[in-house]
Amino acid sequence: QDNPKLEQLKEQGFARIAIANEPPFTAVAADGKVSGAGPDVAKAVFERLGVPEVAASISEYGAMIPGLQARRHDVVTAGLFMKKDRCEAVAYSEPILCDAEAFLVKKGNPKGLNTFADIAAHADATIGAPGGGTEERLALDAGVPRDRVVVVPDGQSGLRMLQDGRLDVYSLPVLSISDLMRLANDDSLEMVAPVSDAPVYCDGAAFRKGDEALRDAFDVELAKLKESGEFAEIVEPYGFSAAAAMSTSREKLCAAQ
Amino acid sequence: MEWDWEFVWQIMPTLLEGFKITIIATLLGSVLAAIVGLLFAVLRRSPNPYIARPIGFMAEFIRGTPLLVQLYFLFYVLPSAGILLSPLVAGVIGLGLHYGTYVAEVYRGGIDNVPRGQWEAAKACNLNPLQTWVHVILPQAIPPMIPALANYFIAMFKETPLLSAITVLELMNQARSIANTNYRYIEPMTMVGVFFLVISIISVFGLRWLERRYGRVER
Amino acid sequence: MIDWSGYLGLILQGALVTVQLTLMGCALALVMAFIAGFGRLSQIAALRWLATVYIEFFRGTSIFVQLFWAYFVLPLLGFDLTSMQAGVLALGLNVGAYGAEAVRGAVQSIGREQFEACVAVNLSRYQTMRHVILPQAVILMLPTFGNNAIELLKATAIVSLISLSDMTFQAQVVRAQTGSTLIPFATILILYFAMAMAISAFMRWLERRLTRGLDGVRS
Amino acid sequence: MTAPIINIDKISKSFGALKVLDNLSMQVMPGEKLALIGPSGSGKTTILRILMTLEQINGGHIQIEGEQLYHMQKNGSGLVPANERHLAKMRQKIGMVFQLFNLFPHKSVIDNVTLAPRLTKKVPRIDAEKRAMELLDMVGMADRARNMPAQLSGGQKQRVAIARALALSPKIMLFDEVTSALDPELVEEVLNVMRKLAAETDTTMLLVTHEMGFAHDFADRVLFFDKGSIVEEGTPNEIFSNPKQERTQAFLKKIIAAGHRV
Amino acid sequence: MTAPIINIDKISKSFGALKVLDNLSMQVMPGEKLALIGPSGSGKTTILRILMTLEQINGGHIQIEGEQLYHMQKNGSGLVPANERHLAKMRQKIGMVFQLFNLFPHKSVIDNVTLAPRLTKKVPRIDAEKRAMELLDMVGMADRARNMPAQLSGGQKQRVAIARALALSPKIMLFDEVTSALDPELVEEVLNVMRKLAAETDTTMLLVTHEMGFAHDFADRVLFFDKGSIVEEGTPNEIFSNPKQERTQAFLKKIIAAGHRV
Ligand SMILES: Nc1ncnc2c1ncn2[C@@H]1O[C@H](COP(=O)(O)OP(=O)(O)OP(=O)(O)O)[C@@H](O)[C@H]1O
Ligand SMILES: Nc1ncnc2c1ncn2[C@@H]1O[C@H](COP(=O)(O)OP(=O)(O)OP(=O)(O)O)[C@@H](O)[C@H]1O
Ligand SMILES: [Mg+2]
Ligand SMILES: [Mg+2]
Repeated sequence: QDNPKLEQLKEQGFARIAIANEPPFTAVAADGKVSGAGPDVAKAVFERLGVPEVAASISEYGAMIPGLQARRHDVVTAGLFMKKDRCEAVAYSEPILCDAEAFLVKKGNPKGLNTFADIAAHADATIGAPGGGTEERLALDAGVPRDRVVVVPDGQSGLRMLQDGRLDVYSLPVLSISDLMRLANDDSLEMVAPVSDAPVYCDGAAFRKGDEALRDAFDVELAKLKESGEFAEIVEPYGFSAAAAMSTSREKLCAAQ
Repeated sequence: MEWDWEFVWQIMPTLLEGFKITIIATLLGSVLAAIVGLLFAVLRRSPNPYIARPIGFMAEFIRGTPLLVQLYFLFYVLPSAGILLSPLVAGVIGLGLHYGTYVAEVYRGGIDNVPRGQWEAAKACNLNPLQTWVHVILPQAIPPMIPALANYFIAMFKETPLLSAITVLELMNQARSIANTNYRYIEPMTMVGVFFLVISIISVFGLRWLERRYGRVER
Repeated sequence: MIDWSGYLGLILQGALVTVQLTLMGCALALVMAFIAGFGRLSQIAALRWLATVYIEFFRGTSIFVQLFWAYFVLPLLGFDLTSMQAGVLALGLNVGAYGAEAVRGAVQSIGREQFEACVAVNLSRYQTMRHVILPQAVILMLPTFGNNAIELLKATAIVSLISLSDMTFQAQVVRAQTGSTLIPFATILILYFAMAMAISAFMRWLERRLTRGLDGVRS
Repeated sequence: MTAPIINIDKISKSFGALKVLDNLSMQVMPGEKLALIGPSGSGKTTILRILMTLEQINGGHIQIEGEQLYHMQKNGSGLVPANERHLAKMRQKIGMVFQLFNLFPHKSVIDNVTLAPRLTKKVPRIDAEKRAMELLDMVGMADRARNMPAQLSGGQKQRVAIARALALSPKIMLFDEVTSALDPELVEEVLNVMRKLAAETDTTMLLVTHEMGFAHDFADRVLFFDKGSIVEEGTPNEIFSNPKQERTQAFLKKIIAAGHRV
Repeated sequence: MTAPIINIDKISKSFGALKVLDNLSMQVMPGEKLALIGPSGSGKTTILRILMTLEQINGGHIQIEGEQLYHMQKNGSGLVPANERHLAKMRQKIGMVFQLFNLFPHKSVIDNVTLAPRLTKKVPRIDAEKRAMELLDMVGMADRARNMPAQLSGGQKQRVAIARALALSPKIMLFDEVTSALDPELVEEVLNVMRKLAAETDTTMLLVTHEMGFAHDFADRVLFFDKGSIVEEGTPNEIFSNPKQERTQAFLKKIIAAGHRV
């Protein structure tokens, strides 16, 4: 068939995927093995496409799309949520992992911050979010000034900064926040979830514009995976809802602002 | 991907905003390094080995390990010891400590270059140690060190992008943030390079002037 | 229960990458240092100019910016580099520019009389360099090269920011997976320091070897 | 009979394994002008440096005006090594002029002279400068008071150095080969200053020199050193015209052969 | 009559605004031993350095064995400045010994001597070393062949430097004050080597020296320089015993007053 990119991946025997350093979307075991919901799904689909291996490299959120454009990865499976402008920058597959947004705050939410709008309205509340991530955009769009949106490199840093009082809110998807709280085991923290002025987002595997043929082939196998129930077996142990991903579509998600 | 001048102009104010922080961090870092360096230099000369040795080891250790990791340490580990630093303060301390160890070497060289006869003349004039340092040794030792010191401060300026790793919104971090939101790396990254190059070229001339002005001592 | 020994293994894997980067970066830096250093000493104006541009450019723009440029911008211009290649390229070219000045300085500090003695025994320019000037100049370069190598080692930490899984990067991964900050960062600080010590020990050994039998020649 | 102003009592001094002074004793009377001569390496400089507390001694005692220099009384129970404070007090009595001048290059001539009085004795600037101008006038350098040392010739530098040492009005002045770093034509101007000084003040002076003629005119008493001990001493006439010891004779013969005037 | 081996034809040389040689001409015959004397700064060193191609000339011509030194024929159409290749060829005829020896400090004595023959003439190491040992033997340094220069005294270094210059068998040897950096007691050993050299070989030699006595014994002809031109020339007897020019007389008088033997 007419899919040179896929042929090339088959030839070399592996696909290069970009992942984030953020459980449970991705996880790195002590032996260095990469797992997590995103990579596991990608692995299953690529196997079905005849590409036996994936080579994962961890990347910052901000660096993923430029990295894709710079041909550093073949696909991003990192919880990079679909949004209109992202859909213009990359070619998404059908939805894979869905999650609502959450806030990590100090116990009792002392500043009463439950939405992005609350933060914008508050005089000096600071929010931490991954650089180039969805939450940074949401905060800026809600009108939080740049100097109160702190770009935090990774989850542990965000957690730390919140514990140390450098941040009032640390925002990530619900499952990521839960995982952070599990690791931290710190009862001076609590989670606000879901954040009401943020939609439920879903990510998809993000391909380079121009690799649509590969994306389409990926979609076909992904659909089969969802059909067979294997998909749910992969994502649900990590806490994700398979039903959420199956009840929506790329078309819908990309249309939303 | 094509170079887009319009985009460059659009991001310029943001970059300048970051540049301001870069300059502030460099200036504060330089002042701190100058002070820390003096402490290191003087303490390393201490006749008491229980002071000189650990200080010496500490300076070696700081000089032998990456500034980036030291910044992580200052920013993420110290709070568990109850020391909470704002990003900029942590960054300035990191720069100051790291470069202080280099600056200490410059001081040491400068001090060693003051002839022994000056120490002896000070003693023959019955000056006490503090007077000797303040009125005789340092005024002679410092001017020849100025070019070397300036050199390290310029080097420090070029390492300020590391502060972006601890969330300081300096030039590099602003550029990355622009790149992240616009999915364009070429213009912000190149412009950051241009900023650094321009300052560096200016500072090369500044250094030449300093060398002419202070490099030589007449005895 | 956290599998610390496993995560330590992860950090050691990163240490291997750091060592690789350092070795390859040093190799490239050494080559560039000699090319550019001799370029600046060349009688051909164009070569001198080219070498000066290279040196001032790479010393003038931050290593950090160069790395991001090599990683994100070069591919857009059609150069496909792995992150390892981008890292080695940026580190090697940057440190090479500093090394070039050491090469030039060392050659120039060999007295004019050595060049004249070579003319008097009718050696060609190449023979003069190869047999008389370089053997003496290399010894003078070694201390600076040692410092440059340590600077390069420290700069490798920056590659963690372009997702190359070096030691610092692995420490970040371990931190994210285990929630502990102190242990991974303290571990890598010690490892970096050990590597820096190894470099200076090696350079001292090399210097002793090369100066053997040359006692009292130059100080 | 008056008491000696300097009493050196069986001191010894080694650098590492090298014994430079061995059980040396000597006395100097107030106002006496003493010349120390002898071959190179015989320990002349070392004695001056010890008196100026620039070197430590390894054994023995030194008294200046009856007071211990390197030791001090500890509440009646005995002598202990002097602390810095005691040394600073004792140093007030002593000034020194060095072979290489050791002027402070970053200070003008007058500031070189006024620095020590102003800092150590808290003399107001105006008084210190008045006194400095008198001293500079005496050494013939008053018109150069605002110059920097780098603008002076060696002889001029040395004259300023003499004025600087005098500014603290020490009771004892030490001169270590103050002309041997000078070009021959500049030597005389410094020696003239010192002749004047010797004639006009009753400061005790110890002079190390290789200028035998000058030592002859200047000194009340000459000590001949060799290998860290005093081989012979006497008036200039005794030592230069009629040396008793063989080593003194040999030394003077060599000096004369080298063309120096005695 | 044979042709001169060196023909210097109206050369001039300036350093910036300073004219050091002015329209100077001179000839040297094969095998001649020439001494160049004259006050400091008169341009003696400059002439030797020009012959060794260490300085450029600003005008005039030089021929060595009838061949242009700084110029070369360009396909019949005239003279053009020489390129490096031509210079290298001409340099084969000339060797030079420097005031400060300029030995290669990182090479042993024998390697200093063999380096040039091995590199420039591709002499096999074994032959080069054999010849080097003969030369070192001649200068009395054979037993130090394996030493490094740092282990030698100044006189020994200079003798090695002479052997090094001889190793290329030049037709012309240039000596620039080869003893003036040596301690007095080491001068004679170097002069002895040069006397032997002068007697045993028919190499043309140009010697710049302030040792008038040696110049007298060594030279066939003496040139007296002042301010960049030749003021007087003649046999050693003519110049030293009976100088005609006032400037020569004044110079020799001053030298004698300074205690040098003529
Ligand atoms: N700081 C030092 N360390 C080691 N040895 C020293 C030191 N200062 C002096 N000496 C040695 O002590 C000996 C006496 O030195 P001193 O300078 O007193 O001699 P001197 O009589 O002044 O000689 P000169 O006429 O050459 O000045 C010499 O052998 C000298 O080498
Ligand atoms: N490289 C140079 N640049 C500028 N001036 C120079 C240079 N070399 C020599 N001169 C000047 O040229 C003049 C002649 O110098 P030269 O060395 O030939 O004199 P000389 O006769 O060898 O004197 P001396 O007996 O002191 O060695 C001097 O005035 C000297 O200062
Ligand atoms: Mg002495
Ligand atoms: Mg000369």
